[in-house]
Amino acid sequence: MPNPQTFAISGEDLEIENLKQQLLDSHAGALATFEGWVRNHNEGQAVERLEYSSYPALANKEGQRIIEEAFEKFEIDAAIARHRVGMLEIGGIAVWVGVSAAHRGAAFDACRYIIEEVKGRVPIWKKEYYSSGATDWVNCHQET
Amino acid sequence: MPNPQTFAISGEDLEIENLKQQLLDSHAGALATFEGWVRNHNEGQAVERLEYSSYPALANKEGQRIIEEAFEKFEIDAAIARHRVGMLEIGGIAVWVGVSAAHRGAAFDACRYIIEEVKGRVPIWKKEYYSSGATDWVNCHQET
Amino acid sequence: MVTYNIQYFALLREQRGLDAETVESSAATAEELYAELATRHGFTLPTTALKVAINDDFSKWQAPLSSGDTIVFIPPVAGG
Amino acid sequence: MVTYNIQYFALLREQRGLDAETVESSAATAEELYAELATRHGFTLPTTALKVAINDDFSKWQAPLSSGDTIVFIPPVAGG
Repeated sequence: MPNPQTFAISGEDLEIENLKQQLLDSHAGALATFEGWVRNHNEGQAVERLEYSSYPALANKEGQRIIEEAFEKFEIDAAIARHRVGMLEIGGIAVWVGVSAAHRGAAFDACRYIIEEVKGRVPIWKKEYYSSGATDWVNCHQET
Repeated sequence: MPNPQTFAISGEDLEIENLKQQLLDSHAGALATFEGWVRNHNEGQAVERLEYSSYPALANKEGQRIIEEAFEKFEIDAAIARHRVGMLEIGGIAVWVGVSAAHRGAAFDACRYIIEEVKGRVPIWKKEYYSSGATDWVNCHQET
Repeated sequence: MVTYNIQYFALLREQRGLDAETVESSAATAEELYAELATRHGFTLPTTALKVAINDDFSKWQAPLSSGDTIVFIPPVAGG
Repeated sequence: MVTYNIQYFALLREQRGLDAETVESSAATAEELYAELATRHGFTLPTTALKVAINDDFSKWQAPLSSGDTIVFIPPVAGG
């Protein structure tokens, strides 16, 4: 069963080795992980850094729901997801998901499910700072 | 392009942080990894430890081919795979695959492709040592 | 007229220039409330691009509001 | 009679009690060679469960052998 620490928004750098240790379990044979790093470009523009922000109360609740769904859908032993907020430089780790399971198929499927759903549903926003000096809220281009 | 170090059989513990660093590249936004650990049971028997052995000349060649195939099939930036040989205790890391890409779909697909193909094609064998004192070469039960 | 607590995030926070405010409104639903605030503050995002949360849970735009509710209009998410 | 170098791995190594040996044989293909060795040493795996490598590359069972070739019979793999 997921515990309350499975999903969290973090204002500090993610300590991935530490998170991985939490997934170690002698029953598990497979660990699938996903890391998202800040890229130096997006849609042709040179990105200098990124700022992530969140609506913490709902983000943590929704992230937790996603982990619970992963436990319902896939035969997994443990899952952890962390999303960084604050200012991040190029190469910084924005998101980490790790899933352990007895079999690799379930570990991959659940890991991918979690990152897809986190990206699609959890209220986290990304502001890009370009080399040109401009900034942009990603995905917010629609006009009324 | 893959370099000669992308696939290797290793007689020593895998240094995963070090391998991950090799995949860091400011162009990449996504890293998918897979780790296989020694489980404490298999098909109902309590496993004490495992011994992996390989046919090194062909294992390295076939592993390298698999990585090259992953580069042909998926839009990835870098890929590394390592398989441990020798005696491993419960919880020991037997195999590690990491793939970085601009987009997460390609990273997941390639990571999964590599581990599936390594398990299916690379001449590596596993001998299980059970709590009962018995041993068994996994997958070698067919009789002439 | 009833009182609503509004929290702003991301682009809406930038366009409003505030993290949060308390407003008096006769809006009965989140949809009506957003229309009112968008006109007043020049928000650029249409409701079709937004989601809404009432008291820290996702909600329908047409759900009736109660005085004292905390309402958050959620711009398109972009985590990861 | 020609000379072949045989390397053994995993279960076959255990059943043969040797890592490698040089054999004299009239077998013209890997299939014939395995049949001969399986009879002599009591190997339990059928060729349908094995693959074969000649000079460190996967090969067909019916490929003709040359004197001095290194042949490896590959038990079912079980990496990961």
